[in-house]
Amino acid sequence: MKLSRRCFLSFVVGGAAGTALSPLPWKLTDDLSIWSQNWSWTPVPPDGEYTQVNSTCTLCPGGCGIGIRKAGKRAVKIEGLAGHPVNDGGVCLLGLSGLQLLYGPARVKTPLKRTGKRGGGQWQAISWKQAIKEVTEKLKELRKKNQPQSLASIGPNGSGTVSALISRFMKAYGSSNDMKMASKLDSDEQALFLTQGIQNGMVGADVENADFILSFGCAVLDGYGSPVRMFRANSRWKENSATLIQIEPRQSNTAAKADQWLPINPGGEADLALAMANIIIKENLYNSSFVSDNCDGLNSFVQMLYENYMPEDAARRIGIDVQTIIDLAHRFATAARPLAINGYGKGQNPSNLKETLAIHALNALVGNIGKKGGITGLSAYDYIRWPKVVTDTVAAAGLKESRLDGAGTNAFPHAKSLPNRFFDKLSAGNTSIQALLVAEANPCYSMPDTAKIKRVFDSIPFIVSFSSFMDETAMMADLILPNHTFLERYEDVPVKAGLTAPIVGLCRPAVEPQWDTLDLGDALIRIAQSIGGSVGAAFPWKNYKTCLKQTLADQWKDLEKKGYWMPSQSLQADADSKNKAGGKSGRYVLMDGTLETIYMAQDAPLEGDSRSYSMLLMPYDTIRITSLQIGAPPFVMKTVPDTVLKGQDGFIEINKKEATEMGFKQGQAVIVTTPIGEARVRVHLSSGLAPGVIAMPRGLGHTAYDDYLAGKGVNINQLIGPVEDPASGLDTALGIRAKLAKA
Amino acid sequence: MLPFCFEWVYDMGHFVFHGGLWYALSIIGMGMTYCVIKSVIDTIKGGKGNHLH
Amino acid sequence: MDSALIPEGVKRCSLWKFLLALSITSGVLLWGVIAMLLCWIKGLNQTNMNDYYGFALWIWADLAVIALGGGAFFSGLLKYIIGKDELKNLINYAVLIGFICYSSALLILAIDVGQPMRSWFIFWHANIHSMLTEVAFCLSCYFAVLTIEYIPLILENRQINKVPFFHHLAHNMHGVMAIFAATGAFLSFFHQGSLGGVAGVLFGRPFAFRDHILIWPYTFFLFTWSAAAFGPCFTLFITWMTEKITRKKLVKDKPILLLAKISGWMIVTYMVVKSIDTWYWATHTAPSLGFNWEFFFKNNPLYGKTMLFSEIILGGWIPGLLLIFRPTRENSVTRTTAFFLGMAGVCINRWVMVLQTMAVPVMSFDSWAMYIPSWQEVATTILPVAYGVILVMISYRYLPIFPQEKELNPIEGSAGSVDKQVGQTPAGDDSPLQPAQI
Amino acid sequence: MSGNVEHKSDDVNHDAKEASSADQTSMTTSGSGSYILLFFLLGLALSMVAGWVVFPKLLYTQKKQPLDFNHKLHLKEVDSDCASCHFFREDGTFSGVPALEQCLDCHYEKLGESVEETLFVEQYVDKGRQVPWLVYSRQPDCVFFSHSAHIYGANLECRTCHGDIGHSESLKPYEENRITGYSKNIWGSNIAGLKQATWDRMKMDDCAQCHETAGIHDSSVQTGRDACFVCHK
Amino acid sequence: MKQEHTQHRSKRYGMVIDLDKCTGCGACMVACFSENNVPFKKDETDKRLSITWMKVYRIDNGRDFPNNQVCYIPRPCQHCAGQHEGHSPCVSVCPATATDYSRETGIVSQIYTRCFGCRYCMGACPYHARYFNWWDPVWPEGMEKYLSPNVSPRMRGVVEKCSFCFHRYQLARDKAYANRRKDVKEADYQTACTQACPAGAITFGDLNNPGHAVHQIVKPNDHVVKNKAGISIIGKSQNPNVFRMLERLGTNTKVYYLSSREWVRKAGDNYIADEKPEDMFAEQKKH
Repeated sequence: MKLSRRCFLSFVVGGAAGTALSPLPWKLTDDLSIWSQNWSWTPVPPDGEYTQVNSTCTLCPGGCGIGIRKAGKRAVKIEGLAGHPVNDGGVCLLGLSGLQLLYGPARVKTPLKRTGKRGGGQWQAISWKQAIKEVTEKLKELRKKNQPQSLASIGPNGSGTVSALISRFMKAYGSSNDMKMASKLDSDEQALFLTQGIQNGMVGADVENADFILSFGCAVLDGYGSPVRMFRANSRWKENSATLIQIEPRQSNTAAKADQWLPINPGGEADLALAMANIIIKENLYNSSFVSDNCDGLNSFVQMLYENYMPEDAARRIGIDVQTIIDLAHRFATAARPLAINGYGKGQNPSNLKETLAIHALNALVGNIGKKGGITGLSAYDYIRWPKVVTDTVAAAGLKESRLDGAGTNAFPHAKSLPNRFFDKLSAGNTSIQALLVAEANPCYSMPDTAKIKRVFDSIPFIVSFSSFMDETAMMADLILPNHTFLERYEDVPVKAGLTAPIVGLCRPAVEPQWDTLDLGDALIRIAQSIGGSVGAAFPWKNYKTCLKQTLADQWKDLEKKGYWMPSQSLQADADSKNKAGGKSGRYVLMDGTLETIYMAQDAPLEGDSRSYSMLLMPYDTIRITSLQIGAPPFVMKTVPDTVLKGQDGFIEINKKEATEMGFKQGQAVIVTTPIGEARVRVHLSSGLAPGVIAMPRGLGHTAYDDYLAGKGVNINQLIGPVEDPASGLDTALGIRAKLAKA
Repeated sequence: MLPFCFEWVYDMGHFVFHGGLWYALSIIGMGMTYCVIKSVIDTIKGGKGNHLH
Repeated sequence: MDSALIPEGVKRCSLWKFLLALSITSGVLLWGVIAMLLCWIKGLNQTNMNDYYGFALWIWADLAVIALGGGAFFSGLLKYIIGKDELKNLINYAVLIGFICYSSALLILAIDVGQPMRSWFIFWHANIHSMLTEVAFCLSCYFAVLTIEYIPLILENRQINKVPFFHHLAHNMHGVMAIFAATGAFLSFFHQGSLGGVAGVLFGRPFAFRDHILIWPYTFFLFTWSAAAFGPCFTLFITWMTEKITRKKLVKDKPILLLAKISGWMIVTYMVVKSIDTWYWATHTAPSLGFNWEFFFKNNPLYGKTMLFSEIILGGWIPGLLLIFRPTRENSVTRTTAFFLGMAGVCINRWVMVLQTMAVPVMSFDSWAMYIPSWQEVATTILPVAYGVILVMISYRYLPIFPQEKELNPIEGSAGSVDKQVGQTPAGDDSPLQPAQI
Repeated sequence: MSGNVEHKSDDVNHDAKEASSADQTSMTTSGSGSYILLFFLLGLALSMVAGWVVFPKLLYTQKKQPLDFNHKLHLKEVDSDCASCHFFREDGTFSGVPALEQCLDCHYEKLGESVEETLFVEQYVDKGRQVPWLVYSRQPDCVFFSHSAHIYGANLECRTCHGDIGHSESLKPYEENRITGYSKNIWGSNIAGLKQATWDRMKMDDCAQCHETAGIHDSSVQTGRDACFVCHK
Repeated sequence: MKQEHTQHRSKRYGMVIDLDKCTGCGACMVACFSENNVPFKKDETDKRLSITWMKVYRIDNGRDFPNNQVCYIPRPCQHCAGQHEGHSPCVSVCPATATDYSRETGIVSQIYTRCFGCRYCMGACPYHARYFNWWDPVWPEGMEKYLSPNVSPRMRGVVEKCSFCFHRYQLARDKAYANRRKDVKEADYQTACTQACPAGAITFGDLNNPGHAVHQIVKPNDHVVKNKAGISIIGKSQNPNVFRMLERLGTNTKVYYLSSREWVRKAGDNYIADEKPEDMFAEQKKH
């Protein structure tokens, strides 16, 4: 007993000594240390040759040049393209997070067919062959019933080949219900036609060279126009000591960085601009040579101003004192290169036509049309010259039916597409739409009164979405035919976002398609060809890339090499002259009959009565949250401040003093109620907001996409309804009356 | 900790700090070794240890 | 049943009572262990610490237990080096408390680091400029010393002591204990100090930052001093509690009063220095870095001037004075109050040096950061307390911790009567007090 | 211990008991002494064998390379040494183990009739699959190694770190450390970590040793040697 | 002296951020996230648990509507030199030498595999520039494909921070070697935030190199000056509009800020009562 215990102990001691003298403990420690430093579940990114693919970003209308850095076959980083005419190396946070969209969990990875209830999120993966077949069958059926006009489409507000292919498809198919999402470009286009007779026009603003910039609510530093270009312009203003004056009720980023922030009552932009015009003319500060040489209708314009826009009255309406307006008018008129720009926020929503005209008029008065540091009416150089669509009888009959939204009719002669009216009609009980194609748009999220839009979607029997991502609209679809993302496809990107010269960028694949997706163009071509007949004949291309190459013809090589193409001046002049309506060439109309009606019209009132809704709720745009059809990727969400979003709760901004008077504390939960709906939010007490105004960001409150975005905050479109601008027919709601109560 | 560690530098700081460490460790180590060895010897001798405490 | 293990000549409660108390405490311990495992397996996201509070409750608990455990090194220093032999009646318990405190501190540190498996890098890849390295060196060495000091106590258990080798080992270790104690005191001086240095060297944190003597900021010396001053308070307070719970006098008044007196003088001298330091910091250091001292005690829900008052006056000067004046020292109520206040004072000091340092905004546009620990943090902080109680219970029951116990509580009859005694107060238990059996 | 009188008498008692038991054991001591030594040596020997022989066998698992590559043969066929396949790119980065595309420069059609060639063509070339080479010199992800700095900058030869693999006719098995997942070549074939040649080990200390010899070792404030970011990422 | 010798040949990479131009758009933050494999969680709204090597602070002048003024301050790691070069608040306290200061570049490094997560450095950093991996980083399935091979992804339980995109310096050096150049060109080594900033507000380069733009803007003082409190200030800017954050503490950062607004410059540091930034060196100026 004793012996064995002692021997055992001695054995153990010997063993311990031997172990210590062997490499075992030391090597084991070292290896364990290495193991603990390199956990096998921590990803090790594989290395590879570093290459770069130059392309164009299509996540917003800005058209920035991007370089996609690759390691082997993987895209590892997106960077701004140095030397690119739009952004010269700079890039915004959304562009930088593009790879999260490409590789992200919200991708629709294969064609899907709805199996459960609509919107229920139950899908069956199907092949492309079957997907095309299902769409074709449905569409053929409608044509067979001689109802091609019961097909509608909602597409992006763009002018490239993709948008054109959709329109072409609709035309060949025989429906005029070809909707494009509305934006500031629509109101600009109408204003350009009314003042300068330019068709298909776009406003170019030479912001870089201006030295006194009056921004009427434009989110210059939050994604207005081509965002990076605006940032660069701002830096240039700082270098050149130019003055930026921001006019809006909320201290946005732009207001914060502006030299002067002028908070006015919401909707007072036209009043302010016209009151300034009044002063400028009265004090003879306007550019008389330009006005007399180029402008028509000065006298009646002046008369209208004197009757309706005296500074005192305007001051009262917009909530600032007269002297401020007078000073502003003086400074504007006497600046070397003044510039007034308009479009609320990022310009994703159309502006009131009166306001647009007023601000254009302000520019005209200082002779700022087509000049360095001024605004220019450009007509888009249309390089898309496809053979005319030959329609068959079914299509011809269908096309005779008028558009549901009334665009182009007598009521709205200059409007091209009025999606808000389209949905209003359907919501009011019109059941003529039997099938809907949605591409590169997310109306179920981004159009006001989302509950209404969703009801409309519910009532449409057949909906096809071409979305790359499982967004709110795709959720409502019967079939999803997923498009490649912008990093996997070719596309021409004509940039219309306020540039002074037109640029067409080339978006091209940086990586192989990651999933079983198909380019939207290819999908359309295949659908058309499988419908056959005249529809198929209108799409003679083998695939979208061929179509694109043929369309761009001579420019293709240039595009491939440089990544962008700037139509030459002669081409531009050619386009300009073609688009100018007869008799108005080179003239600027300050006033005529049409304009007078617009100027004299009462502003459409905001929804809700001021007695039960004491406050005004305004959406605001911030570059930290994407608000167009693309949902914010995780990196973008990561930059959202905790005064905008905390946990899943969104915040509403309210004037600090006012909130204190109402008994609200920072972060307190409240219920915001509008005539459209209500939502639970938390308050953020702000020193940068006019009393009586409350503000919420656009872009939150998604119900689709992934866990990194869905369910966070409140979609302000649930609370806001459309306000139709009687002059343009466009929805120009800039807010809604609202009230706050403790939750 | 030891002169062949990557971080080791022959300077005052290392002499002082590691000197202190090794000094303490060796006192502890030697003290314990002494106790154990002496106890072993005492045990073998037949446990006639003094108990004058 | 376990009478064979119980030291001779003392009475202990019945085994079932002991086991009941043990299981209740073990329940608390288990709760802490679960929290600890959660932290190890799922990571530190289980805590409410964040990037502003990299150091929080745990580091405070570490600093606090080490300060309170300072009684071990200081009484060791007094007994073995200075030669206050009277303290031999307290030293065992001081060593046990110290051992508990230091092992707890090491355990908490092992939970606190993000990669416990690599924590040995602090030794292997040591950066000697870091106060934390110094802490780690001295802390672990001193823990080794405390273990060495605790081992003979274990070996004196009746049964263990029967083994000749252990008997001799205990004896021999006692023989060289002075050397260990001296080494321990030296080490303790440094790690108590370097724990102070941890805060004092943070020149990016004006609340904690102090000027230096050589490489050591003033907090280095203040921490050592305060641990020496307040550590004995804790030892004495726990002794008092043990006496209350066991309903026995375990240590004679003389060693207690002696240590209380020394502690009192240490506290008072510490408070003089601490007050000067605070004054100098408030009028020189902080303003030179752009801060009005009042800034650190405003605009936040917790850290007001009351905190400063509590630390310096309530938890500093008052216990110090109570302990140096004979009448209040000899009155057990005021004395114990002084111990308690002193402990509270040093805990507040450690708290503010860690958590207020983290809370104070340094960039002009930053804001105060407040923090509430998660249950996992609280549980893992209570874990060592439960562990300590258990170790005290076991040690008290089976080891001759208090040499004077037998003398103070003579048992009528033979040693065999221990078995018969039923209804005794459980040792080290915090269950309701039972009638004393003396 | 205590100064208690009672206690003292206890001890005496105790000692007496102990002495007797000690006497008993001492009878066996001389006999068991040799056994004790024997068991000690047995323990020592067994653990030494376990540590030096068994442990290394258990620590590494042998993996076969997907193809048996003949470096010697290739070296004869190409123009510019190792760099023919393991080349630098224009940006100064190093290509490492060639991708299939590089192999295809020559192997666009089957070259020869060897088994390996057939395997290569059938399994990889025809299927367009990359060859999953097991790289002996693969370092952890935290390591940044600049081949440019060592080849262009320091004019080192490949063999300084990689040894004579360029002249091998056959690929040795890849021995993977079961714990770390890295090749045995990083630690070296000698389990004690001793090295004879510069290429025997590729641990941080080996890098540091060479850097020290080369005299580039003082950019770190903390260590007075190379700053961490020289070799880490 | 050795110090002088190394200073002569060494670089001091640094940054100047023009706060007049900075619009707070957040591109720098995202550029950094995507360049450096920064992880993200489903909820990133608790900013004290959100890893943002580059973080944009929003500060205001504290006045009420309509006199409120706002400025954005991007804050990368400040790469402090401390009282003597390399004595950064964090480097000096790291017990395991996981963070280091390079004399060659002036960059404060962080080695994730060495760090064992004691977080002392985070407590030491007054800029909150250091972040702890409270969670194991998890990328949604498929998203790990975009991870850059140039930056090692971190594991749970370690501290990370801005490295001035040091891997870009490594790549630039590779490029220089390949072109048989000794030196890295200014344009070859630019941080991801600098490159991305749409406003062009960030300038990055070698503060020791008079040819570099950053040097020309900052005009750092070659001599170490002492402020009123006796704290050594290395590389004090001689541009009146340039300031550093918490310069008074003697952290001696290499990230400079430029603002034409006085209240912004004053917000960079703490001042008691009626102190003014220009008072800090009053005595020096007299000499």
